[in-house]
Amino acid sequence: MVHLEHVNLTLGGAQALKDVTLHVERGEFVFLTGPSGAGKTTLLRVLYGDLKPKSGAADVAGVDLMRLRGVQLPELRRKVAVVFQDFKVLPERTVFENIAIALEVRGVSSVSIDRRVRAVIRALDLEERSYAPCRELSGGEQQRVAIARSMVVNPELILADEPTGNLDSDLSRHLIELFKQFNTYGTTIIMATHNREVLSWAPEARQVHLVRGEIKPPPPGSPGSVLDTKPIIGGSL
Amino acid sequence: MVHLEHVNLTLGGAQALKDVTLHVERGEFVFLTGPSGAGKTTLLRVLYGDLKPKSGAADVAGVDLMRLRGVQLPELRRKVAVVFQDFKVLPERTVFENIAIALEVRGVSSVSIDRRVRAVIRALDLEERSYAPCRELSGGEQQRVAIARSMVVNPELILADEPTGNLDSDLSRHLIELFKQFNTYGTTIIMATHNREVLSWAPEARQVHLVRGEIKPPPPGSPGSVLDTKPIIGGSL
Amino acid sequence: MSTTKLFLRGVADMRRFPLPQLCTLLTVCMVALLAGTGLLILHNVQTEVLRTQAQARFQIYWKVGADLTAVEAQWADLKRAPGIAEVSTFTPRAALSELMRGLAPRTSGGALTGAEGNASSGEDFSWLEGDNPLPATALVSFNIPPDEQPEPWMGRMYARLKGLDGVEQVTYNPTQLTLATGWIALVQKAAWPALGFFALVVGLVVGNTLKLMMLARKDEVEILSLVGARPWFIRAPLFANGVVQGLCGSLLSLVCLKFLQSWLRSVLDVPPLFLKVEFLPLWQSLALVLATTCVAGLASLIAARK
Amino acid sequence: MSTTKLFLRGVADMRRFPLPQLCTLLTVCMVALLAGTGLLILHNVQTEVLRTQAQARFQIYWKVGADLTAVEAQWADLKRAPGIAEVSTFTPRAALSELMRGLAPRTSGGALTGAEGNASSGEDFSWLEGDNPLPATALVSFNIPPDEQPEPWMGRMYARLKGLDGVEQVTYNPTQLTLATGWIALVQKAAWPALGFFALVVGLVVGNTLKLMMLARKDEVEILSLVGARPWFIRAPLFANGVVQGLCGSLLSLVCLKFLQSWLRSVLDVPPLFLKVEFLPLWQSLALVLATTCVAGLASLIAARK
Ligand SMILES: Nc1ncnc2c1ncn2[C@@H]1O[C@H](COP(=O)(O)OP(=O)(O)OP(=O)(O)O)[C@@H](O)[C@H]1O
Ligand SMILES: Nc1ncnc2c1ncn2[C@@H]1O[C@H](COP(=O)(O)OP(=O)(O)OP(=O)(O)O)[C@@H](O)[C@H]1O
Ligand SMILES: [Mg+2]
Ligand SMILES: [Mg+2]
Repeated sequence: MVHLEHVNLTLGGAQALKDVTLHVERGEFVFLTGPSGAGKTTLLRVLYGDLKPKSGAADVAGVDLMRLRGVQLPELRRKVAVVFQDFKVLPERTVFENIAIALEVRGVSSVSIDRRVRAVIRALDLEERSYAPCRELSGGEQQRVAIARSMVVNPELILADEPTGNLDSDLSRHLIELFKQFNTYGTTIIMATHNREVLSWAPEARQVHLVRGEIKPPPPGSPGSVLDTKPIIGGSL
Repeated sequence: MVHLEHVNLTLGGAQALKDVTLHVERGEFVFLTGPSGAGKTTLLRVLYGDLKPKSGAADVAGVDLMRLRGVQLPELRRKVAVVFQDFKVLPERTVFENIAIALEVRGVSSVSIDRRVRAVIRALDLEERSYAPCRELSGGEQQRVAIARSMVVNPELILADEPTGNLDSDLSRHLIELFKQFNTYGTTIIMATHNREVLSWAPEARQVHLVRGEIKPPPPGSPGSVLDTKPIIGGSL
Repeated sequence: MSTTKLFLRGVADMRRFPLPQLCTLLTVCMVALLAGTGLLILHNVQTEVLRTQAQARFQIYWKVGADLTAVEAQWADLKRAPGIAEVSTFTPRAALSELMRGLAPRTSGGALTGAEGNASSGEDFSWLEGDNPLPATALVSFNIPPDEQPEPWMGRMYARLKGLDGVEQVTYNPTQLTLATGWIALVQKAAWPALGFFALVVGLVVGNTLKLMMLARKDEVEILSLVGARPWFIRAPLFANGVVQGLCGSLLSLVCLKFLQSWLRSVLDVPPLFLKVEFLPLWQSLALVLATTCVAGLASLIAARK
Repeated sequence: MSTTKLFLRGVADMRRFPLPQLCTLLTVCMVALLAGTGLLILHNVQTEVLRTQAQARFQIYWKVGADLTAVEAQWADLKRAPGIAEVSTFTPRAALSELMRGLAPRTSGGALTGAEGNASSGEDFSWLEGDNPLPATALVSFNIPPDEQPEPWMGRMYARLKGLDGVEQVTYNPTQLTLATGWIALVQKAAWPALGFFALVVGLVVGNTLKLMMLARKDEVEILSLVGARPWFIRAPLFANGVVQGLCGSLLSLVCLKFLQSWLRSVLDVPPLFLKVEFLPLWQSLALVLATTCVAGLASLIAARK
């Protein structure tokens, strides 16, 4: 699903990604960890075609990111759904509209949109706020809308950037269960997170640890590293 | 410092705060907890004069919120510094400018601005990014800018809304230590948080638990409730 | 989602920034109104000039003391000549009194005012009536046939009139023609820069507004692109917005222009001007609407690209 | 932070949206240019009309056969009379030839064209020279003293001229005055709606742009207010921005207007028009700049409020 080989990237003069090699197979569940400013978001942005690596080879869901051209970008983004760290919901649109938009751009019929949006709204406990504009939502509610928007399209790959930052323990746990469920149906999931609790809820997931743009072995004390049973692929260890 | 008596507030037809009575004395450290959508942000917005209660009595730092008039609002906001859940940094301005702005509006001399801004930038480990525009910062870096902006003005009261949502454990812990330091110098702190770890790092702090706009006793399992030694003031328990 | 649906969504989205939309609509309307006013002036000047240009005036002097009955018979013939537009005839006596009027203080408004002025100041030239040395004269205007070159045609007509019985002299003014040609050249010289200028203003106003509207909505555009929308999905609603702005604005401006024209007519169709300000012909009205709509649509497309 | 500093910050901030700022500047410039063109036309028409209005023309007819030497002495006196603007004198012979020209085909351009036309078609009225019945005449123009009411003053002057030795009749044309007054009324009737319209367009364009600029920067305004900025701290930079826009735009428009005026003069100061298009007087230029700047500043203040 994701194949990065020796990817380098500079942002504003500094090297944001250094020789990153990462392979994620279809159906894997991967946690991306690392201190603040390590390059987690940058790596995810590369994966959804928002940033182009300076060098290396990159392929996501069969799309060659190094040769990405105008028309291919929408194609890539229809296969890959993203939960952004800063949510990126439309403040003036309702919860329903914000979630439906991901289906509308894919040309789904409105009957089907209605059914599918209602289902994710229920799954994320947003039913009460369905028709409220997103600007009137609490932080956690907005985050759930962003998550719902990524889930509603049934993508091949979900990239989730710190999706539990504004959720309490119970909701976070529920969310991880949802992601795991998607995962068992074949969706590949890459989730950046700081939260040690979250890592412990998905012990079967692989942990990829970034430090200053480089993939490193996870620190020994972290739950992920203790529970991680798969070898860390790539990185300069 | 904060005196709310039977405060009620409706937002979009729903009762967002129900009969909230809360007293916080100068120099206290208070955690505001509760599930997503409980009204934590709403309560903080009342405290910095962004929302006006429908009924009840409210007084913050000597300003009567029920009779807040145009000219008093800037006065209130010079005494109360806020860390917003969605950061609210200016994306086009540099880290330095974003922090300095809080001093500029107070008419601080530029020499003094320079000194004080550098100090908080150092305290929050943002030195490397001082002159980068905020749009180029990672989520955690932006959050630290927002925190730095609230600390730099040496306010009487800091309202922090989920300030560790995008920070890893180490940074979160460091932040809580900083807040505790401010607190010992006399700054009152009210912090909304979901993070149980954070609660455990400041065991001496009082926990105020909100559920659907009402103050309730904290759930028995939570670290706050276990460690809280002070009685919960107000609320309809 | 079908293009029609996207367009409808664009129109529906206009409610979201009602004030800027209204402002823009008004601005477009006003700029289109300015362009329309320019066209109106142009059209009316053109009409006036073309009417003048197509006519040739000859002044015919008969011999002094010629037989008035014969001359009057010739006048009657002239009035029936093909292509004739206007004939004014003067007996020697009428000519003298007309001449005296011509010398009286006159404003730039022309002979008509002079005549009025004399009437109002109650002049009386009877004291001049002695031995009248003036000949019978006629002022004849012809419509130049559209398939003829004006200059040679006038030369031939001059020869024909000169050949009439008892005619002493014929004068005509070729510079009048030059003048008309000069006017047209002037109008054309001024028209293109002026219309270009108006188009530039329309483009700038609409483009700038839509660009800023884009800026205010850039989050929305970014998010649409991030969830996989194709460029057209993002641009179609904006394009619809621009087109609707252009269309409504220019239609509204036509309504305003109609009022302006009625007002101008009521103001200008009085002595001494008697200018009948006409409304734009249909094709020009349509061109105005079409041009404004196109400029607005184009500007919105440009504004919608990154 | 001092107000000066805030203003400077506002000006420095203009770099942040360079394209919309440039667009707005151009739009302001163009709308101010339109207003300036309106003023230019108005000013020139007004100058023309005022020149005509302030003068009174009298046509003096001496008795037929009056002694020409005595008459010529009177003419010399007339030329030295106070307030005299122009004297044209005609001996009977000159009058006849002038009169014949007056009857010749003439365009709306006036007597001048007629004269030219005659010259070019090589007319010759010597065949008319018989027993000349015409009197000596003079066409006299006075500047009406500015502290006098025109109508009674003309009546008195009429009586004085009528009383001159050997004068048979004096005519003057009060309607000329009426006409001038009518022109002024017309200009004034049209001027205020037109200028109001221009001001509205300026206001809409600048206001709309700044409003949208505000919309694009509303986060900034919100954050400033949240960290405790007083309203003036937020508005001063925007106000400075608006004022700079208005000032630069209108100054630029004056430069453009100067070019337009030079071009118009080169186009219009040719036969048969001879219109010397003048530039706006200093106070009108300043008024244009001031008005645009004020409207822009005001619009920015309005745009800056919630
Ligand atoms: N557009 C940019 N230009 C320059 N530098 C950038 C840009 N975007 C990010 N950076 C820098 O690159 C580094 C990595 O940023 P990134 O957002 O990937 O961090 P992160 O791992 O997601 O951190 P966090 O956990 O705080 O969100 C940071 O130091 C950041 O300041
Ligand atoms: N402007 C508004 N209009 C209507 N309803 C609102 C508005 N703002 C917030 N709400 C609703 O009020 C409730 C409380 O919101 P609030 O933001 O205070 O929650 P919170 O406790 O901060 O939650 P979170 O932990 O998710 O940030 C939510 O259900 C929210 O949808
Ligand atoms: Mg990040
Ligand atoms: Mg909140």
